[in-house]
Amino acid sequence: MTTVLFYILGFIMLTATLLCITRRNPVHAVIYLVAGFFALALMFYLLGAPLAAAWQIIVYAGAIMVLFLFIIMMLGLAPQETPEGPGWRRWGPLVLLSASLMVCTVLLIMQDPAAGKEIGDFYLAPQAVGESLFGRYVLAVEMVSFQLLFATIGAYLLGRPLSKGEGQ
Amino acid sequence: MMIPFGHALSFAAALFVLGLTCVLLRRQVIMILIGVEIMLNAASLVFVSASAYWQQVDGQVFVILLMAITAAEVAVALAMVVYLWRRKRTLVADEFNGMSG
Amino acid sequence: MSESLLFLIPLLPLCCAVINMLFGMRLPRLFAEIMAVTGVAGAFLLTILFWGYAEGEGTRVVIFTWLNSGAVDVSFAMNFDRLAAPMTLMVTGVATLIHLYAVGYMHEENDYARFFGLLNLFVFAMLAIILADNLLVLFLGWEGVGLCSYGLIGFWYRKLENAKAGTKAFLVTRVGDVFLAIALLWLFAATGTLNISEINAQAASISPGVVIVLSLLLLLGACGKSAQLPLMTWLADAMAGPTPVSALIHAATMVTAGVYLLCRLFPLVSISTVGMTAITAIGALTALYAATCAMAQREIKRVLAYSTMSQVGYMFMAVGAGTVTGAMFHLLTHAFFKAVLFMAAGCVIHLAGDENDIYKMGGMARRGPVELFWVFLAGAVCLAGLPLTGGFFSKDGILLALFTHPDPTYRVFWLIGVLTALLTAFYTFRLVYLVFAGEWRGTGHPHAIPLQMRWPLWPLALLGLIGGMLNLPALVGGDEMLHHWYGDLAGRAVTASHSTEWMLIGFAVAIVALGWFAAHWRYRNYRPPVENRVSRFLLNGWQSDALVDCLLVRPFTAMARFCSSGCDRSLFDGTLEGLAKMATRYSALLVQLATGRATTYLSAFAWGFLVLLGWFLLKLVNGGGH
Amino acid sequence: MNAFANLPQFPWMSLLIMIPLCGALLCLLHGKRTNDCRGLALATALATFGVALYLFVCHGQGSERWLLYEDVNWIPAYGIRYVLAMDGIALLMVLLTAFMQISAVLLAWRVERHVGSFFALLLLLESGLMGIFLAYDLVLFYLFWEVALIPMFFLISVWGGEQRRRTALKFFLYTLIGSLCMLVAIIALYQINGAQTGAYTLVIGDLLKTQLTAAQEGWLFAGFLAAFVVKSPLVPFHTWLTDALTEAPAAGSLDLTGLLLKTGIYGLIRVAFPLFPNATADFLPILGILALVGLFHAAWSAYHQDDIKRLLAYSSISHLGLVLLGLAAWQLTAWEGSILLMVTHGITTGALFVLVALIRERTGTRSMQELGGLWGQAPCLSALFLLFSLASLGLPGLANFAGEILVLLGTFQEHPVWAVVALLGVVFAAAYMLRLVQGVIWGPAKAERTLPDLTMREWLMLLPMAILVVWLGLYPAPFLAPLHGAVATLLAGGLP
Repeated sequence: MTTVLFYILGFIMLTATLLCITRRNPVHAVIYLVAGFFALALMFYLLGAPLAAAWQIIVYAGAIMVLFLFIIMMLGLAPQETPEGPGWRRWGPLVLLSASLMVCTVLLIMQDPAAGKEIGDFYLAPQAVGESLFGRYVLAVEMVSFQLLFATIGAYLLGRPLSKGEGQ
Repeated sequence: MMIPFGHALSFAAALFVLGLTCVLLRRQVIMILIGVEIMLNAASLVFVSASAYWQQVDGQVFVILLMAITAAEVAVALAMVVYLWRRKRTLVADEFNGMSG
Repeated sequence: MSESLLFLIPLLPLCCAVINMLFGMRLPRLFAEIMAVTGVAGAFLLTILFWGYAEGEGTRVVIFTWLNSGAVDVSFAMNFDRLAAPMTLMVTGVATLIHLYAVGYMHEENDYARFFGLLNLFVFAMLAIILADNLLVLFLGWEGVGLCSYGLIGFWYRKLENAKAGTKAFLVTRVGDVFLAIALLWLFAATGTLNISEINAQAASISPGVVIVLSLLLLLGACGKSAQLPLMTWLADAMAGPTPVSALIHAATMVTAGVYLLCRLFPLVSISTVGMTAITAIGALTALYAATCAMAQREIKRVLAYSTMSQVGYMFMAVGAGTVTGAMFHLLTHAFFKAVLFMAAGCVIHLAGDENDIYKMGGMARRGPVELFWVFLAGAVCLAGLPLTGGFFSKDGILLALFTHPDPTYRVFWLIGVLTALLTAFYTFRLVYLVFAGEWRGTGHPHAIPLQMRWPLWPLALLGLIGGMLNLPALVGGDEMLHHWYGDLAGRAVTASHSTEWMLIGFAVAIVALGWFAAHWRYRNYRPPVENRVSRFLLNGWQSDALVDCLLVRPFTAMARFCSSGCDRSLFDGTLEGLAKMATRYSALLVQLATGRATTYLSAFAWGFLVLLGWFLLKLVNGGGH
Repeated sequence: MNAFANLPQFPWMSLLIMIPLCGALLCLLHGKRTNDCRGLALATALATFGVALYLFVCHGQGSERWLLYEDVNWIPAYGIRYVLAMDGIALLMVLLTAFMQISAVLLAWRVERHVGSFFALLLLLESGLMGIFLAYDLVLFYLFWEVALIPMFFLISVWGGEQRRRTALKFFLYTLIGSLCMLVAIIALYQINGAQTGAYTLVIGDLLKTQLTAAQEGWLFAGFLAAFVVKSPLVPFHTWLTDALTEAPAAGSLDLTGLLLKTGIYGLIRVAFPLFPNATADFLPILGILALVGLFHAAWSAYHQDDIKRLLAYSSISHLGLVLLGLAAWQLTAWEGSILLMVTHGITTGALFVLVALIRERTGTRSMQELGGLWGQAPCLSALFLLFSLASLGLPGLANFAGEILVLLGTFQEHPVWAVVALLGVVFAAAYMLRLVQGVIWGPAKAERTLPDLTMREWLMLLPMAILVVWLGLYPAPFLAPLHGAVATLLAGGLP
């Protein structure tokens, strides 16, 4: 049952992402992406990572994507349909490239002996993750927290009004 | 759960390639950023499946860290988007070619 | 006086030169002048004092080591011997008188320190040539006189022509110096020493082929300094210098250095008959060439310059004929009468208001002090070879040596010598007539002639006239003093029957008379000069300057242009810059890839990623999985 | 030679390297105070000269063995040692360097931009030059080689003339490519020798025993040659020099022509020839012919120049052609002449560059078209100009002649044709030098200028040089004395 569910969720995720990347309207794209992320979160859960699943929904779908939406709307990009260049000549090779990349990757993955082995049942309680985070990986956590701080400062500096002469 | 590890990885690969395609194909800075997010999520998926496959906690820890870092990255990136928009009134990536030789 | 004090002879002029050059302008003018004259006069007196040391084998004094390295061991050493002593006496004596004359001649010139410094330095360098014990010291003097000549020809440097004449003199003589230097190197390689007497002693052991080449090299070296045929173009232009300089350097002393060199190395040179014939031939050709040129010159000093060249040609002929005595005899008498001619010419130019052209003179005999005419005439009759003058005896000795030479080809040279004597008499009296006879044709205002310019002329004129006493032939009751003084250095003894000698003397008298009459007939009454192709050809010295310009100077400058612009700019720099440009062009192609757009870079990255993956895949397939 | 190594000695040679280095640092620190810097630099130069002079007085008689030897283990892991050694040749070069540096510092007195840095670079250059002349370990040698390169690059590119950037780059590329080839050869030699003996070392004296195949020897020799020949400079690798000398600031030109060029020839003598005797023997005829080509090519080119500084640059190349010719003759007298000629050329051409700088300072031009008649305006300056020009064209009794005639006498013993051809070059030297003199000091004054004659400081620079030029011309024996033993040793295989 869970196996089937996993595959279904996987396809939902891929479909949603595909739709996302082909939308012209950024708002639509973000909406589709949020849908994909929901599916991904559920896959995390199926793989025994409830905490990651929760964070995926809360942080990604909830915070980050909303941030994207804010920016898109703030800048008023939504109604503007930006034309996508010379069409096939441009994206034909790229699609081909992507397809071949995908084929190559999948082939390479499948070649590996570990690829055939199945993933066993696994469940990791959030508590265990927390202990590991603030035990063994506390240094990484500190570093990431600093990074967040720097990002905040950077975002603040970038977000200041332009001084004279800095504009066009 | 009776999924081969390879299948989980293949899903992640597909997701990654989709993200890459988005980055390559789209010209708007916002959409490029979205492509990056997609690729990061593919990486998360790999971490989580690997964590389950080897029955280890570390993969999940890294996913958490990854999310935090992504948050930071997005904060700066979006601030830059705003900045660029203010400077040039456009978000088409090809307009920003200051590094041209 | 101790023999170790011999070095004072060259040192005195050197010290005065250095003091004059360094501090001359700060010293009172009179002091500088007195020092310059006493320096040379002191050397003259010392030479007389030391005369005894020259007798026998001479005296050798080593002062200090100059260069020592490996087999080379060269000292500053001097050799005061029978050949050097008369020459030293003549140089210092004539130089003293000319220095005195120069004090008067240059009394309006402000830059006196440079003038007297260079003049003293010249005397030093000349003494270094004469007294050198080894070839390197001789070479030092050789180049030193060249330098002083350069500096003094271009003394009035504000006129660029003068500076150019100096440069030309230096360069042309340097070409000769190179041949001398080659000979020097070769002699060192062949004999292992640079000492002149040792070289002369070993001369017989050098292989005959080498000796021929060596004597030809020495001849070319001598030609440069003595203005002989291939390297003669500089002397006429050198007259741009002040007249005392012309008298001292370009008449009495430096131009005869080549003759002295050949006499010094006579034991070596005389071995090869080819070399001797070449020396005679060069001398003969130069004598004739210069005499023809002198006939057409318009400037008084250029006439004298060409006559110098011609007379030095006689000296070369004498060396070639094997008589050192003859060469040195003519060298000494020539020094006296040519110096007096130049100095008198200087007075004439002064009187004519700095006018050089003899066609714009005339009537000088009445215009200036009367003694000027007489001293000039004294010099002129010596030059023309009027019987019983010094010039007559010395020239006659040379012609006799040529005539009596065992090799019959020397008769041809004798004939040339006689022909030259005819021309000499003609152009000398032409000069006298044009300058002193007739009416004043010039425009300039005469300058006063100071006393210092007058009385040094007398002793020299007298010496020129009685110079024959130095080596009076036995035929007229002389004792051949010079010949006996030189002893074994004198070269071939010229012996001839009395009838031959009388015949030759008679012939010479006839020749001089003929020349005089021709000049008398043509120039007694002034007629304006004829301008035709021949006279222009002779005036320009047979177009030798144009020839040299065409053959040497232009190819040289063209090569210079080629090396500088063609090679360095175009070839080397051009090639390198071409490479650089090519690199820039190809980099421009690469630059096009750097669009500055993030998408370009990203897709390149993706393609690279694909290649990487494909390569992994290929490796897996080839490895047949695991 | 190691008999010397264990004796406790005062490190005189290190002192020679360290004094300028410390002076350079102090100048850099006091960069703001211009006058302090000048005094400091002058004091440093004088102190170095004092040490060099002391060494010359102590060891002036020369020896076939090392006069001084210092050996300290530096980087034991790679067998790199800090070895300094001095024989008669090095002694002479060190003395020349210290002497010229005083003039260079005095010449740089008028520099106005970044005074501290200028003097610091000048002193650093001196330190590097001292190191090149004294180092006896290849890594140390290479290090100093580069140390001498960098200050010159900055001197040209910051204080140079209008084309300074381009010229500095050209200078840098040329010399750097050469020295990189040398570095490769050093490493290869190190490996080959280490593999053979098991003891990895870079001391030249120990490397002399390396067994090399003909091909190895040829390639390694070529590597060293690339560095030395470019620096020397042998035609056709000389075009950097004319540009660099023309564009460099006055003090830089002085050091470049007087000292830096000599490092190439010194490298040949000290490093390349002894290390690769067989390859050297094959190369000597080529060297001789290239030297002759260079001599004539440069002389001709010099004749065509209008810029007097460029003319002097070409004359330098021409003279160094004669130096190289002497080396190619491989004969005691010729070698001693070559080394003496290096010293005398350094002084005469250096002095001429000083004078050109002074003329430029006064008239604002270096073009012969615009100069002329200087004698009437500045007689002392002109007289010195004439003196050094005459010395440069090889007038006997002045410095260059002593070296030239020894080179020619020696060369004639081995290769008469070379010597004869080289002698013809002497006429060429006269031709371009006299053209220079004629263009600068004779002739009518081109413009109504009132030119000040030499000042006290300028006399201080030029008078010692003038005295030395006459002294070396008339009595070079004290300077030849230290050479006899050293040159004999080098010709016999290079192992004292």
